[in-house]
Amino acid sequence: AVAANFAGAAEALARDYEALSGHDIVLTTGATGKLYAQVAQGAPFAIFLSADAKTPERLEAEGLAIADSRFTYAVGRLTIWSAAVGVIGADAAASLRDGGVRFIAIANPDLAPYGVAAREALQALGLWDEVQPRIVLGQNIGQVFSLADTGAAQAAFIATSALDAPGSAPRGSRFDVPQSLFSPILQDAVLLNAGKDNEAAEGFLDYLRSDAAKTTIRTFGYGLP
Amino acid sequence: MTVDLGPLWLTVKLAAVTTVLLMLFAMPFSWWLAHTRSRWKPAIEAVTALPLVLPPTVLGFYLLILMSPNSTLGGAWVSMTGDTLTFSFTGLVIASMIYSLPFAVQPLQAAFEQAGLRAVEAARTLGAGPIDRFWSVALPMARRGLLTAAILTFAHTIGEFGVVLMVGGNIPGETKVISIAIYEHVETIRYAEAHVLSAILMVFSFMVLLVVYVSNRQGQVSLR
Amino acid sequence: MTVDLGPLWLTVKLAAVTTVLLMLFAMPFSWWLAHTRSRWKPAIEAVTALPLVLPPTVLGFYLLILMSPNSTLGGAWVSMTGDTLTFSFTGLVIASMIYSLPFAVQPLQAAFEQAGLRAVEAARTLGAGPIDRFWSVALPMARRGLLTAAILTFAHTIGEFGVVLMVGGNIPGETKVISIAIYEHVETIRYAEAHVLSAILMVFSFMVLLVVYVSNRQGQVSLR
Amino acid sequence: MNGSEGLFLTIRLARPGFNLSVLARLPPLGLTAVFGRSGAGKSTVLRAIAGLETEAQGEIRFNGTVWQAGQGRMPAHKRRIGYVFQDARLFPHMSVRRNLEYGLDRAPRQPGPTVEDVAALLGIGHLLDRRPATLSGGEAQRVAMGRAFLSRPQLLLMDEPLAALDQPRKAEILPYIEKLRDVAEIPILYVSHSVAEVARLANHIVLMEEGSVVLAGPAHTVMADPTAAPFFGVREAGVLIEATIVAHHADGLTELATRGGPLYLPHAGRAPGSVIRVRVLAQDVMIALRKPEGISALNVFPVTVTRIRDGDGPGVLVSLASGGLDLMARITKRSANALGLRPGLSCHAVLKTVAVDPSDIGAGADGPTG
Amino acid sequence: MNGSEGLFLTIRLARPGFNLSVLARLPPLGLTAVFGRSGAGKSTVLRAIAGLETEAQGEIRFNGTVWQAGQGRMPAHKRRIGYVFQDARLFPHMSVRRNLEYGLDRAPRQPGPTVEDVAALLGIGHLLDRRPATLSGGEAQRVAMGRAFLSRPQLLLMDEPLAALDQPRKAEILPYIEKLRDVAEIPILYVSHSVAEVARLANHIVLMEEGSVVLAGPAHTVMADPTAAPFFGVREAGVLIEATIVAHHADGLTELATRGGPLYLPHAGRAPGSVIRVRVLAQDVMIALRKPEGISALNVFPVTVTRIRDGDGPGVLVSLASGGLDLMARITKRSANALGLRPGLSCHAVLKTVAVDPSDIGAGADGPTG
Ligand SMILES: Nc1ncnc2c1ncn2[C@@H]1O[C@H](COP(=O)(O)OP(=O)(O)OP(=O)(O)O)[C@@H](O)[C@H]1O
Ligand SMILES: Nc1ncnc2c1ncn2[C@@H]1O[C@H](COP(=O)(O)OP(=O)(O)OP(=O)(O)O)[C@@H](O)[C@H]1O
Ligand SMILES: [Mg+2]
Ligand SMILES: [Mg+2]
Repeated sequence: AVAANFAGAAEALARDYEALSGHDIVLTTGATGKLYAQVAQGAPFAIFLSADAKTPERLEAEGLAIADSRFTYAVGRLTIWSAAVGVIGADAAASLRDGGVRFIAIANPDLAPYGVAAREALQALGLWDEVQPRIVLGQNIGQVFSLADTGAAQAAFIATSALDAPGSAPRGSRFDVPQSLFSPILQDAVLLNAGKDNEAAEGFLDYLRSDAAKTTIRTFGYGLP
Repeated sequence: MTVDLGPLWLTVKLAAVTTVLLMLFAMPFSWWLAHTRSRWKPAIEAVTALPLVLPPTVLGFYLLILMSPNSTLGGAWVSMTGDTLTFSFTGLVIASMIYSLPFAVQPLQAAFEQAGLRAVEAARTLGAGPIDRFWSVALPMARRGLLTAAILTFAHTIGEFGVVLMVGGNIPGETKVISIAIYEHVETIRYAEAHVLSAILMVFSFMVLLVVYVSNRQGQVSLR
Repeated sequence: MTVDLGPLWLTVKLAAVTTVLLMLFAMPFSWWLAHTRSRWKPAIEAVTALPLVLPPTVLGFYLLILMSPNSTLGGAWVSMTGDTLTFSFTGLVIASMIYSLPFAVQPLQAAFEQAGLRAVEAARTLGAGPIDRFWSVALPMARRGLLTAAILTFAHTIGEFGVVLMVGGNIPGETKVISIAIYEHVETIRYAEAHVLSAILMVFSFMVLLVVYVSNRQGQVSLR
Repeated sequence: MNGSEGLFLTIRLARPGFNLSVLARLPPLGLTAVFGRSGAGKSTVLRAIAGLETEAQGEIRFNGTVWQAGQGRMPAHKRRIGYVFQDARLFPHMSVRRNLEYGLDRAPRQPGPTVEDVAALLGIGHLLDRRPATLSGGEAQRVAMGRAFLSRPQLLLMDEPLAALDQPRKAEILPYIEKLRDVAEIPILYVSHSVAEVARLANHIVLMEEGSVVLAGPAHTVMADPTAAPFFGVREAGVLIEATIVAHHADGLTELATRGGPLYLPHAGRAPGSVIRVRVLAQDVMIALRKPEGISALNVFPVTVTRIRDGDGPGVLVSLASGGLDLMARITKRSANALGLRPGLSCHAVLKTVAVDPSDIGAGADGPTG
Repeated sequence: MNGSEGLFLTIRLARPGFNLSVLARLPPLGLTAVFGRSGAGKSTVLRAIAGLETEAQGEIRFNGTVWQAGQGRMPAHKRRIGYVFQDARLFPHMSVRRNLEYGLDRAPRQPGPTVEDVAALLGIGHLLDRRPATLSGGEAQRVAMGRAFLSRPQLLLMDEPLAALDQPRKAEILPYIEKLRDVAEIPILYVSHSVAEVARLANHIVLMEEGSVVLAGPAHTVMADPTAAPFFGVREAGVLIEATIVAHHADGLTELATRGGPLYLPHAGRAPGSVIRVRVLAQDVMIALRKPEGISALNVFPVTVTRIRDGDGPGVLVSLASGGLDLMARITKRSANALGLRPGLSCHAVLKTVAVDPSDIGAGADGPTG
């Protein structure tokens, strides 16, 4: 079970791991909250690659996951992006204040860690109260990207990974938000009860921590712990 | 635990406006579909059902493209009204209407086809023009189909949020409907709030539907 | 870019099975609703429309709880069949049937109510028992409503994924239907794949609906 | 008549502004005409007998089988009835042929008319592949009749079956109904507003008014009852007489023997020796003091005046007896005075031969009724 | 008659197995009866005139207004017609009152009968708050008639309006139709299978067979035409004669003057001086060589035999002339031989007074037609 934002990277990782080990990995993607509900209702998932740190912690606390199997496999990075060229400049705050930016899309802070990060970044830039009426929310980072990509929102706080996946051509204008402006977006992995004593599952978790995997994760636009 | 009822009223407003406007469009359109002899009829009927087959968020995605200020339609709207179609209540209504179109057209068309034209012919001989006899005879006789269309549209607009989420941008007070609020609670594992909001929504909807069905029963007429 | 068509066939299978099973249930149930004089009728009618007002994912959430092996129902199923109801095709079918219930019942009930009982009475005097006259007279006369019900159910099962995603768990080959695949592509920003799959889905659905409507036209009978 | 044979009814049904309360015992054979004004409750009675009026209270028995008693009801589809509704009620989604076959397919296999027989009789053979929506009013009604005939019924309920048909078509169908009544021995309940039809077909008549039966009995009794006159209209008063066919003459006339003497009629179409029923309208009978000579009327009976009844208007109804034969004559008061008519007077009844309409000649006596 | 007045039709309509081709010119006033067998195309013609048959080709003009020509059509709702359909077609979702008001509300404000007038006439006053589904067959048909009457029509199209009604009810409604025809001067096209109705009401008759008009003309001409006999049936052959009311006598008889001499009838209900129309059936006329004495028939005319026609069967039809009055007698061949009838022979026609049914007395002559 993989959080949607990590789906692309997870596929690449799974492919590599399969080649390496001969095990078959079946990926299921979805929103973190939905996956949690399914796990809680007995879904046959072995591993959970969450988009946050909170949910794996909770799974562990509720005895749905193997104790102490939790670790951070990736750290999310944040980018302010516009589908149009020249909208976002080096002075991100000024760009966002510009009248041409009618709507700013961020992920819903209640739902997505990227939303919390976007809010923190805006607060750090001293813009939060000012841009409040122009904010529109996406349920997850994929939707936020859609809102900006279609031009409905002229700027968006998206995951850097959405732009930097291998094969995607650079478009529009962007500003990568410095890590200092928001608390780190830790994405944790955990071994679920269904994956207990599952060789392939444990092997995959080990692989995630390998250097080869770390390189792949980085190429998809994520940071590392 | 705080339960914000704002989204409920927004939802009801959206559902009501969508239902009324969609019915106004669907009534003449379904009538035409029911009685046209055009060779294009089956194709038009098939197209009418299509909004259903795309997943709501995906349909929302395409509607977003269609209505964004960069598009012809969205751009024209901005230059006409000064406001964008996306992220506005108007945009939500349009998107909901498109998505609910099959629910309105299908039952109405079926009712018009089934009612036949005998009584409408009688109305013609009694001096009723096309619009007159549509309102005074055809529509009341297709009343049960109208009710079905309205209920499906209303209930569906209350419950569906994929399209709304995409086109509306989930702005509190403006485009954040109750279904999104419940969804958020489920996603963030705040099940208690989700249960309460769901219960409120269910009870409210049940009451509305019950009133509709009870009054329908009273006004019911055997059409035999 | 690889386009996996597996989800399409799974979707068609799910939609077909759901439609057939739901129709089999909805036909007698709608007939009963259309002609019962029970005082509970309006309440039952309102309940029947309720699956629509909950957001699909939320409804899916409750169905998930209901069908999970920890629940009475889900547990019983496991001990009976050895398999879980959740995350299985069977579970999907049940969930889709519940969600699409209003689309099947509402138009059918409307058609039965509108058709009246005159011809059915004639069938009674000609020696046709209740089941016989239902199949030979009532149902064919409500044909247009049956068609509407089937089309709405079919199209809606193709397009909806909220419930399916929740209950089915998006397992390739088992519960990963095309709407989820498209949704995933959009969510994971692989728009090209999404466009292709959407186009395939639309064209396929259009063809199916066109065939249905054309053949409906040929078999059409004036009921006047 | 066996006590349990025939149709026994006690039905009560209350509707706002209308109360049905019918108690009747109908003979197990023959045709019973239900006659009454629009809204009298005729269709409702037929519906109750068929088991279609779920709110009807009371008891219904047919040939010893209980169809309804207390809360118990035999379902309509088990009653083996053929119902011709006032509106045709064809199945719109089936061809005419499938409509005709509908009841046949569901009836016990037993000999009886085929679809082709009935289609030919009713003149709907060319319509078999058509849909009901394309039929004319009379065509639809004929198909509905055929559908009921074909369902091998044990009781026929016919609600104004011939109202939408032209005279020639009626003349074709009436003998078939008579055949069902007499040969197939299917009892028939027949609602009609046409006195001519009733007079020709009915063995038994039930008169209804405002939900109740006001008069019921054998046809000849009811038709001769003055209470019934307003139902039938002045012009239709008359008597039904029984006669035996003696011979068919070469000039097309049939000679009949009646209890009052020989009677000449247009060709009656039955074998000599058969007993037939002839309706003689009061208005077709003239009275002459002396036996008239040199006139075109062939039937002249010596009679005695038995009774003179004043009607409304300028007419009087004179009852005449000739041996065992009763006749009625409707003449003007002026004539009655001029002729000095009084009970006991001997005179002659003059009956124009052709005044007896062939369609007023029914087969057989109302035997099963009596 | 002005060239552009009246209803002018040339309609063609092809259906599988049925071809309608009607060319007719109907008078601007009076009632035209459309008569023909079931399936002859009567309803189709009415529907075409009303503008309901979109596939009908040809031309329709009414009182100088073009209703249809080439591709041009005046919409049905602008034609100001009142249509009584063969099936009632009431609006099921409206009360009887709202049904009645429907056409009235949409008609130009002009004087005419009110809902109450029409409800009283048709005996539906107690049904005003009911829904059509609860009406009996005849009640529904009466409401449909009322609805058409109230729509202030300029042309009435009536498709078997009285078929579902009992005799007394018919007798109440017929005079009203006559009033519409004569007083309100609304032309009426009237489909009926009842010869009695047609004979009473029609100024003009159109006979249809298999989609075509086989005979059309003034009522007296058509009714006396032998071609028409099979349509009407043997019993209905007769003549229509015009007579002027001379006096109403105390004994209830009305004395009429005809071109052949005085005629006595039951009370005819019109003022002395009025011209009325009387139908005398051939079968109600007897022939006597000498003037008969001491018989109950009051009307005896000296006549001359003008023609003797053989019919099928045992009867002959004898045409008789008395001054300007034509009569027909239907007698047996045997009698004709016994009396030695031949053209030119002088004899007496005996007509039983009451053989003339009050319902055969129509008001007015077929003046507008002639
Ligand atoms: N639901 C109802 N409420 C009130 N009155 C009703 C209802 N249904 C029928 N009636 C009345 O019952 C009476 C009898 O109806 P029924 O159909 O038996 O008459 P009918 O004798 O067949 O008349 P017709 O010759 O006109 O067909 C009518 O006066 C009708 O108005
Ligand atoms: N769609 C159709 N296809 C073929 N024939 C048709 C169609 N519609 C009507 N007809 C035929 O047209 C003929 C005329 O019908 P119409 O209703 O005018 O008859 P009608 O003279 O009014 O008869 P009735 O006295 O039985 O009412 C009928 O024989 C009918 O079967
Ligand atoms: Mg009736
Ligand atoms: Mg007709």
